[in-house]
Amino acid sequence: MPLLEYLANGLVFSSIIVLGSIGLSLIYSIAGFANFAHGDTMTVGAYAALVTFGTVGGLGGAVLGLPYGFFVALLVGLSAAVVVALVTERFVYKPLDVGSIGLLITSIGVAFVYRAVVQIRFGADFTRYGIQAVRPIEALVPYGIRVTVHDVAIVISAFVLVAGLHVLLQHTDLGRKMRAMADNPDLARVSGIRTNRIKLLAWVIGAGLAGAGGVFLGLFNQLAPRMGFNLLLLIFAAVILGGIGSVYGAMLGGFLIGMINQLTPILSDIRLLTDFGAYLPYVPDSVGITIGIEYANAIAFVIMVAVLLVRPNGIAGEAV
Amino acid sequence: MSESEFEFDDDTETSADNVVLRVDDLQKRFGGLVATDHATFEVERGTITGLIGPNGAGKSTIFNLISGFYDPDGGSVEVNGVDVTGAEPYQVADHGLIRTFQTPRKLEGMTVREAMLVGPRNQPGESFIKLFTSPGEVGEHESKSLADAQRILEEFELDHLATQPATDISGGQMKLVELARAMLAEPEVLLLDEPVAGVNPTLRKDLAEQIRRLNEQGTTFLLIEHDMEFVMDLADPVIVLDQGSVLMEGPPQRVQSDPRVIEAYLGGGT
Amino acid sequence: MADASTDGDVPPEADADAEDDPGYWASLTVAEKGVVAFIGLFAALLVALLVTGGLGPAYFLYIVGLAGMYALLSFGLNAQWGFTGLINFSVAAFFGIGAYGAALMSGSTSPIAGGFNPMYGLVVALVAAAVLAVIIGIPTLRLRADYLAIASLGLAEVVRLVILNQREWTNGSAGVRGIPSFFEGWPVLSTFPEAMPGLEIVVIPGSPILLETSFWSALLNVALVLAFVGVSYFVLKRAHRSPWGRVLRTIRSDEDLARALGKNTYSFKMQSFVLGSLIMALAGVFYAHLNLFVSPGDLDPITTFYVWVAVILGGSGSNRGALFGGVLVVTIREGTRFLNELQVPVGISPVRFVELPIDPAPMRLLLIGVVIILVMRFRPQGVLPPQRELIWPSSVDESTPKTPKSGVRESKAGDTDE
Amino acid sequence: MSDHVLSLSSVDSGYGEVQVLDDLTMHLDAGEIVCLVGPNGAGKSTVLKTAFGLLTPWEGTVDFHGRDIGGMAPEDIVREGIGYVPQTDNVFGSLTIDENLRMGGVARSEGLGEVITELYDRFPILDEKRSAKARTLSGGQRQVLAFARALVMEPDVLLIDEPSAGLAPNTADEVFEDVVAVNELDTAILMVEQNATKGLNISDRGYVLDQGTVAYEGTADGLLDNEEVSKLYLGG
Repeated sequence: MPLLEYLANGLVFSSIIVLGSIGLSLIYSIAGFANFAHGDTMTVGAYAALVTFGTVGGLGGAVLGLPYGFFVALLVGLSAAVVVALVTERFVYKPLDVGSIGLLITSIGVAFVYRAVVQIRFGADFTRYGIQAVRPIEALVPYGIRVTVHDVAIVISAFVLVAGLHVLLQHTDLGRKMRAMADNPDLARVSGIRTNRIKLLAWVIGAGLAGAGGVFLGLFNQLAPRMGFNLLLLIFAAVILGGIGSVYGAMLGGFLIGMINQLTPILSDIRLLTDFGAYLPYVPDSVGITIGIEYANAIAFVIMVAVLLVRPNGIAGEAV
Repeated sequence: MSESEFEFDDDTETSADNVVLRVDDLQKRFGGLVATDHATFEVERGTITGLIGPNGAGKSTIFNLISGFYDPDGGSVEVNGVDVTGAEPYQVADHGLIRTFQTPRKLEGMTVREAMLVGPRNQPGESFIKLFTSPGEVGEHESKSLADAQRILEEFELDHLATQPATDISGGQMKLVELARAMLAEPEVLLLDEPVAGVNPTLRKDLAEQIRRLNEQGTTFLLIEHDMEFVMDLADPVIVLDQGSVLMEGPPQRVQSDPRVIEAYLGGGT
Repeated sequence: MADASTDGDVPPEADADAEDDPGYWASLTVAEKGVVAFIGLFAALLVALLVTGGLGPAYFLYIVGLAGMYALLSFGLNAQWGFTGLINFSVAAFFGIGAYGAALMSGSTSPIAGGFNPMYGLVVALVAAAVLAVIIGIPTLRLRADYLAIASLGLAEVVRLVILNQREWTNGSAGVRGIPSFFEGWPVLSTFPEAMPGLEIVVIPGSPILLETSFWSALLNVALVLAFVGVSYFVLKRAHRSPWGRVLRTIRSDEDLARALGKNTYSFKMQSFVLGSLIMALAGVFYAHLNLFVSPGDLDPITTFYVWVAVILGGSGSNRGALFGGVLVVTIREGTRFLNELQVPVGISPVRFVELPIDPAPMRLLLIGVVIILVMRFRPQGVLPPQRELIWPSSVDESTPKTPKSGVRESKAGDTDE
Repeated sequence: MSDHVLSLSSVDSGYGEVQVLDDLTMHLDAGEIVCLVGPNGAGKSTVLKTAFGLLTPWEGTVDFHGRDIGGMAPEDIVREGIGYVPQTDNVFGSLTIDENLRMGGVARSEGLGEVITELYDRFPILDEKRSAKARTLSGGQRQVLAFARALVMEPDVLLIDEPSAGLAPNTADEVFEDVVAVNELDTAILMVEQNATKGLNISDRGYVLDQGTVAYEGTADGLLDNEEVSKLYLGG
């Protein structure tokens, strides 16, 4: 029964999606638009880590099968994503005089620029960090769970980052200011909150989490210029599922979408539209859709749309 | 209005003849908040009925429920004797009920005249097919609409604004344009949501006169208004809403002197 | 149509202007002048390239065909986003459905049908696109604008995945080959390219321009796309300035207002969505018969964003803007190919290209990205935004007794009818 | 130069390209309540927005305690000692009452707890609902919270935009009483009010604005008694 393994993989993949979706949701509620460059911000983080790891390499000992150098690379990847996002905010979004839809469209242009630059520098092919692959954790194999210590590291890191954000939002003045600004930016300004700083902070946190998510995505799968863009739709699905603009909804949505995505193999025995060819001329009788893993993303989108039909504001559906 | 639009069952219910809008036991909840709590009232044909009540009494919610913008949790709405509970706004409009909004809605990139032309209902030119199968009919109707729009703008003394961009006129003028446009839809009953909120005293008088004039020509009005002077002067009867249900209704003098109303709403100052 | 001169109370300067009859050029806005100048220069450049042999005539016509295709896609998106404000990020899906509908009906390697007259392919493609539009529209058209963007992008991805993975329907990544020309089976036209003699035109001695069979078949393609573009432009122009179009513009500005005035906005949005999707599918049908090969790569989301660039560049809500934007995007797309390539690509369509020293894909991506950012920064309303009062043409003159004292911003006197 | 707390001199201002204020001059003295009345579109709210840095004056000066604050950002003007209560959306609906008040004091370096405690004493209705989300408050209670939020900074001047907008008449009366109570804390108040008569009734002085400039000025009673003003602007 591979179910446990799927669940374990789901947990790992969810961690990455959650890192992406929190940032997307935060930027939506504070900067006020759906940022289509968010996926490519993850790519930037991953490639920055690739370059760093190539330079610092093994660097001393290792934690959870990951050399210290990897954590240096993680920090650099995270920081690179933050820097790139801040530069973009300053020179692209800030001078714009358009509404939220205009910003959305602009962010697509930004996404293309990020991706094009990565592709021009690194080529379109897949690549990996030079980290030795590790064997699944022995103790869990008897239960049918094949996860590596790297996977565990991803989950733990994501958990630490998310818990940190929760403490920040709920128990610090900075977090309250962020919530105030998400609630009513004009009033926040009138109350004396330096809203430009809060907006920058949202970009820092959002892009930082995305950068970290990108680094982990590279570790979980591999790196490619399209990696972030390909994940973007899943992240959007997660954010919408949780209720766009709600950070806690994004966590829940990210968890669900990650799980659903990795649990798709369970569905592979199901055939849709089986034999429907028998009712149509010229169509072979055997035609039908088998839900294979190639439809993992498609299922997430279909679920997203189905949720929107029933609950237009998502599952959580409340601001921050 | 074309006769065919109203061949429903207004013959079967003779008592409905005089009642153009009937709200029966209407309920609406938002989460834990009860916005409309078993509200029941009727609007008689030919009246200007005022709907007043403290802030949060659920006046706008009732408008949204009647006009089809919200679905009620219980109760029913009848327009012209036809049950329109849970119907879409355009279906409610089909039975002769049109509404306006509290904040004037401006149409980007349109002139006032174009914005007016959205008003007439069932224009043949609104059918994509007819644009190609019977362009003559479309053109004829469009000419008629244009002439009607021009006439109504003149009646409202707004014709000098006809070719101004709709985004360039003042909020008060927009309120008048909205009323004028709603008239192009030839409503039997018109719901006005705070028609004079944010309108200066001079335009306020214009609006009152226009409403009275249109009422004399046969349009029934239901209006929400906070300006007591305006509503008490214009409306009869007045319905008082409190906490989502009808506190009382009656002629303005009786409402103004009712102790319950003073307690809940008017206070000592007025 | 300077009816300003018929009006007595215009200020003297305006009268003088009207009497001078400034002519077409002076009546244009700055942006319009720029566009006309650009088109003139561009045409001159193309002619120069053609004459000097820098551009093969068949390839030139292929580019014209592509430009027509992008113009169609831009029209389709303009009918959705420009008219109604629907953010459709599934342009590539409708384009793909059109292309696959045509290919699967007429292509010789089609796993389903194949070998039918392309006219059947056209009909099937349009029906399939309409059905898909309704299926995508039902859940998404009730949503907020940015939700529609995300949902439509997701659903487009579902369509792409199905076409990529359902090999027994679509051949999967192998694509469909052996698609005939659109006029296959038609009298006269089907044999027209072969029947035409090869011509050799010498403008500059030593570099003759050869007009061969490939040229004549490309010419037919251009005629086909011009017909598609012409019909679409006519339909959209009429629709845009009709009461129907007015309701769409009201929805774009304020949907609740349209609802309150008794318009069935969901139905109008659906009509606009289906109409746009049909035009996009038409572009796909044309593409299948231009390229004679379709593959899942044609459904890449990048196509969607090319078209978005065309529409926002041209000016949302403006048909001539969409036309201009479509042409410009092909220039960018093919220009990046062209810049990296010194040899002229030759061959019967599909035109094949030599392997390039630099991958043009990321360059193109970069360029498109930069163009989007620059347009939103410096001219968010696009180059040719709609600017005239849109009222059914025949009604304006007879029903308006007075000449506008001041028209819509940027509009010109007497320009309510072009 | 003068003992005006706040003064606007020959100010032109507006939105984008549209000019609203035209050579407007007015002032506010310590401890006063001054009411701005006039027809819609006369520029009443624009005066407050220009004084508070939400709009930058095109011409002229905005003087606070002898210092030109024209064009300073609102978040800095708050720190100078001016508070602003917008007409609508003037509370953070998804934050608790307590959090709303804390947001009012983000610019305070010390004494936040004490000020908030004082405000709770003064407005018991807020005390009762400390940890309730602000969106659960009624219209009148919201207005009180909005005042209290602005008072956390203990401003010398409070700018209030249409305190009675959208309120039932008796609630509006209560809110006007609160305005007077706030004024008694030594806070000068510049208020815009659509209901001119009620607004002037609680004010010391008033300005009648028309087309972006001052048409009449005087004591509140004087304006109320002025027949011309009453006929043209007060709807009497």
